[in-house]
Amino acid sequence: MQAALDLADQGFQVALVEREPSIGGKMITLSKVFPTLDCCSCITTPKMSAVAHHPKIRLLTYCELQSVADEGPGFRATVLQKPRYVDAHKCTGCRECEYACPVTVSSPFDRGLGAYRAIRVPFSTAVPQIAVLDIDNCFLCGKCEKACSAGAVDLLQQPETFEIAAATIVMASGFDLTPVGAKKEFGGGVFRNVIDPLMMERFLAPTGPYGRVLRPGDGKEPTSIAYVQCAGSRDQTLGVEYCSRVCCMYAVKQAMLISGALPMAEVTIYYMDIRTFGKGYEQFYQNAQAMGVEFVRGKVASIHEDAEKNPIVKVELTDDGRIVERTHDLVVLSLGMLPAYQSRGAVDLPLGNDHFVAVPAPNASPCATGRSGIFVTGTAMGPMDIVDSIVSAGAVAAAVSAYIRERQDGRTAPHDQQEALRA
Amino acid sequence: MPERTIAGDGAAAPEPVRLGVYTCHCGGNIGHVVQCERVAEIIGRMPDVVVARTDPSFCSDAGQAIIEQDIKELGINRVVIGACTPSLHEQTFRNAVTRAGLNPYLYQHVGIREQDSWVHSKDPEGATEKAVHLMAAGVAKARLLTPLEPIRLSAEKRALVIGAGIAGLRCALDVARQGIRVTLVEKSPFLGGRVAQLGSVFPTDEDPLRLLHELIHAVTAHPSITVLTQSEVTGLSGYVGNFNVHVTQHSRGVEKDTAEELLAACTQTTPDEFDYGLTQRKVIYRSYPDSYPAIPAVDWEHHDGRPLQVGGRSVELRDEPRIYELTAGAIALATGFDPYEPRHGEYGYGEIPEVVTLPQLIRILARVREGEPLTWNGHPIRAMALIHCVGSRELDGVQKPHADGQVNSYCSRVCCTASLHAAVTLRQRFPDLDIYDLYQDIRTYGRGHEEIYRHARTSMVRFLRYHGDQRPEVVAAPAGDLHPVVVRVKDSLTYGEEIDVPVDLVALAVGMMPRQIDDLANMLKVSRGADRFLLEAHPKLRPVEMAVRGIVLAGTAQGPMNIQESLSAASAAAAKVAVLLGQGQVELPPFVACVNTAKCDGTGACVQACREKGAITLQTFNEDGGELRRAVVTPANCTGCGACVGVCPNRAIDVQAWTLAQYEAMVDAIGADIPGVAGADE
Amino acid sequence: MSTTKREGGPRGEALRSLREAHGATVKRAQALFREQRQMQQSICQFIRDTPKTVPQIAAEIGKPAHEVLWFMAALKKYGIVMETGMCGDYPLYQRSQETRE
Amino acid sequence: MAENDRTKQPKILVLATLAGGYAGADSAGQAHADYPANTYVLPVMCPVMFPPQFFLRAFTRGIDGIIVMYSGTDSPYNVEADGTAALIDRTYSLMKEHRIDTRRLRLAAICTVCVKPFLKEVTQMAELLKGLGFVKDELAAPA
Repeated sequence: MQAALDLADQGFQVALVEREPSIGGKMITLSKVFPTLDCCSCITTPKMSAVAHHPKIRLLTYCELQSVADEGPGFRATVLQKPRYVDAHKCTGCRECEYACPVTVSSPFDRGLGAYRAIRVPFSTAVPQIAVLDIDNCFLCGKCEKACSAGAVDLLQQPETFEIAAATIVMASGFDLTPVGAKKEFGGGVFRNVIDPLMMERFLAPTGPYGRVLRPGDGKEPTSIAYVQCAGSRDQTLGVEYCSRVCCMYAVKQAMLISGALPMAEVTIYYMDIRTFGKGYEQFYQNAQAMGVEFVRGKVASIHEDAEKNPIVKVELTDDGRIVERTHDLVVLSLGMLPAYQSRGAVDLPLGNDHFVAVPAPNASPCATGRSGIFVTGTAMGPMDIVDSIVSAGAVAAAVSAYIRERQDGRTAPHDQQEALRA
Repeated sequence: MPERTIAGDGAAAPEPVRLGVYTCHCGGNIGHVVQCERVAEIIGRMPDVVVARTDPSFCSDAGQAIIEQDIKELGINRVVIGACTPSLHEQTFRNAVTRAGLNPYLYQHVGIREQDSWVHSKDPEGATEKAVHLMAAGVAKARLLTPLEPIRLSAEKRALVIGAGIAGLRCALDVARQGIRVTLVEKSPFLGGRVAQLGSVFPTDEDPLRLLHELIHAVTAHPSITVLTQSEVTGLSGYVGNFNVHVTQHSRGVEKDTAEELLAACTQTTPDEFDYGLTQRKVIYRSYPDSYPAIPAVDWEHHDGRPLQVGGRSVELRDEPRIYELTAGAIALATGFDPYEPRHGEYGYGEIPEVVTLPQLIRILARVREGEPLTWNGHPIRAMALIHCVGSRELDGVQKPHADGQVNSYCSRVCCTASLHAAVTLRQRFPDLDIYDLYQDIRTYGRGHEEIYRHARTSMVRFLRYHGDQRPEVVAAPAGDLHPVVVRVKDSLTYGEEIDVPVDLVALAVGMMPRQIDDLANMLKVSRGADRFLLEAHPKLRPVEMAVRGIVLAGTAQGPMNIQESLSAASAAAAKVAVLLGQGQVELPPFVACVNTAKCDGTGACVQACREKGAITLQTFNEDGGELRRAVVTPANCTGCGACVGVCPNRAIDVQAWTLAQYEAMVDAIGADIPGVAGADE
Repeated sequence: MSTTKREGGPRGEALRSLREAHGATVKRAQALFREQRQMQQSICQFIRDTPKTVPQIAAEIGKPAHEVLWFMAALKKYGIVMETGMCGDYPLYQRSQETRE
Repeated sequence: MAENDRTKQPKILVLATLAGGYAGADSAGQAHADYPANTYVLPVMCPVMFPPQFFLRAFTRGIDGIIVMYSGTDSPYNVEADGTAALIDRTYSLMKEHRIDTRRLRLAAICTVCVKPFLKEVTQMAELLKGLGFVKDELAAPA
């Protein structure tokens, strides 16, 4: 979004292609953000609104990039508009259809721990505020159609493909979390009370599924919570050698927020190295220590469950070599970042050993990919936090606009549609 | 009792107010709860209201067309719309009234969906009553609206970039590539900054000089960039779009054709900062053999002023500073960092000659030729230790505070990878060298950095781990020992064993410190954080901008960063400059303070209340032979917070479009009993 | 209110073919709906008058606690149940008095 | 509060920062939450702009309770958090002088997604006003 804004503010036409029905990415699901502990929504929603209202930005939500072909000096992108089964022009976002819909389904916005209806506005601050029908969980009862006073529900909508001529393409395809079950010995995905960090974000967010911190196994308010660091990074058995950069900080941040939400709860962080390297981060870590968050240097070998479904962490304490077992109410696996961008199909781009988009000359052109005219920003090129992603977005905007201008000045007829396409 | 409670001191409109009031059903979202027709009927009876309508959806094209038609045909000159929240459609309707020829700020949006029908569905009567009052408040405010224009400041399409290290160079180039002229000011006589002092660059193992020279070439070849070396900003005034800058440039001191001759003749030397004081250089010098510009320069700070003896004649070197005056629309600060200088005695630094800093070690390595053994202080280096976090991650109460009373509690981010990269390089070049690495946490966070850590482990770098409150000690070995230095550490990797490591050299991985730029910072009125680095306006919303409009941050002036991160920050800063100056003018929303000079008597209360630097000043005017002091707002510096409004004893200052009188009128409308509404005293 | 005609004509035809095309998912969604309706009814029945915790509800209706909790999140979101306090470490839930249809 | 006999209710005025409390009220709307209808939210850039007399004036013009919702100190848009707090303090003194119950004015930090705190503030004030009644009665009461 930031790259799109920076480019559009310079007068370029930008087409913003988003796979999900709303923009906002992972950030909008977060609670508060480090190191300032700003409310995340307060930072993201104005950006989302700015994108939606920008006269130079064409917002294409619920769209899948199909293919990208070289054309003339630029590219021709084929984009699939997935059917919302709701007329985007008529829908007012009133959610009457959602209240009328009889089918409840798990909401990925709440990491499956909360629910919404088969037809819904994806979340309260979604942009655009337009309903979308999940046809796979719909039995076509027609209640939504009746409830909609705008006549916006359109069950006959079909997928449509269209093309965009673009001078350059910016990949801002983001990251996925390591699957919670990646390390069998930790029991993620099997034990209900071993969760991923984005779930904890949702518990801590005021808009979260329970409106408070409860463990998902049985709704108990946890009094002892543990974090297992590097549960998806720096681990060659997972093929993820790299450090995911953000896990130390989010664990420290969540620990602090938990201390605020549940003053009686004890929080333990099992770690190998604490990597609070960013501006203001080390002080943040020191504050957490002062608040009583327990930092334990140790290697977690495995997690199992007792009869009450309490997770038990088996850990080797590196400070004295002992192997101990400690029982907690809830364990958060500090999972890492995997590239969300799928190399199959859409954009043919060289990838690095870590499977993120390759950047051949990081110390000269930090945003240029191995394919001329295609740029990359944010977590599409490797793990990074929000601050670094936003700086990276600014950098890609500079690289893209210089690229377009210089090619125009250079020679050839100016391209009639200078669209920077973000996938 | 009819509505007649308008505050008398609102700005009078030049033409009679003709209001059009529109209550939207929002396809039933509002209409199913609020009786919109009744709202329209009641509001329609109010003075100045020419037309009051309802529609299923005013935001639709058809709905907007109705409003546009009313403006054109009924001469409506103030529009009030009650609909969804302003964040959704305020802009939509502003655009609609603009299309019909009305000033967009003569439009008032009233939220009666999110803040009425959706929250009072169980109380439709109350919701209707509330809608009437909210709409009446909208009408009351609309009467007092005045046409406004965005504040347009002409902006000089030139940027000033301060500092020509890698970030400044990158930023200058990226700004110039957007068609904006750049003046790049560098304090030293040569370009390139700290990167030139490195040995090789991780994670690509590149030659830093090659990287630098490519960039310097692009910068110096660019027609829109003017480079001023040996220059400093010595004066500054103005604001975004129009900063007036004085740059003082010192003479180079030598001419191209006589430079070599003079260089050869120069005998006075001074410690070479390029080698971090390990060596001496002449006071006429090049920072390094391929430095740019290639012409040597005189180090005026250290030159003793004595004439040089060249071929029997005496040549006097003279600094004749020149002052340039220029106007810049924006300023990028790329003033960089200094490596932390350990205190005398800290880990033996300054006392034991075998204790050096990591940057010094890199310079030592740069001077060891291929195939030669590594020696220092006259003896061969067979074992050495690297100590992390020197001058970083310091703890209050554990480490001694620095001269300013602070400890460096921050992490310097680059030293872990830099140390391990140095260790790996050393093991490759000197396979028999034993390396001990003493750390508290290894922070190889970046892309390709963890591989360097793995490489260090597999190439037998030996790791020892200390706790932050139990840092290692460095002491001189007893005379006669094989190695001159002993590093003593309580190692948690061996469960807290006290270990003495005898070594020939200790390298301290020193952190980054902000450059001393007090004069500049004061001139620019920019803020610094607790870590003394320059402070961004907001780490996420505006990470490369400073709170002062038009000043951006590039690279390590803001905090520790590696090369790649500095480049990204520099480019991002360039993008901000391009957005700001690309159009040749800066457009700001009109919601800024405005002084009614007829009422102002120059008390200055507003100036004291104002938190923005330079937003309000008291200026003296000559009128009718007497001198008058009046508050003057510089719109470019005003954020429209209104802190000045409440303190003015004469109500002479207001934020445009959010005036105190407007609020009073709205409050009166809300507090009033309105005829026709249930519960009103009839 | 929707003003479109629901049956007959090309639209009816198209809806029929939509139903056919999504036969399997329609059937599955229908089964899901029935199951959910049943679960919702038994939960709401149980907590109509006295508030209960998730483990109590789970034991009563014979479903796993995590499923019950998920349902609670959904029912709470749409205003069908509400939180009324704590019982030890567990929040109590009760059927809302006024419920949106 | 769906009583059929609609008697006149005390009025609550909420002065909410556009970036904070006003957005929070919008969020409450998006959640279809429910709160008393005698609550009127006006957006402000920053409440620091109001002189204490403004509040006093509002109390004499039919407003019975005022909640100032600013963005607090942890908001990125924190313009004048300290100034606002000081202003409220000054206003309290003025209210005391005019013998207006100071509980009628409250300062709260509300951000964009603070639905619950928003509702809590509004409901508490509504409850309080049920007990306190109208300002005009308080002003008319003998000393």
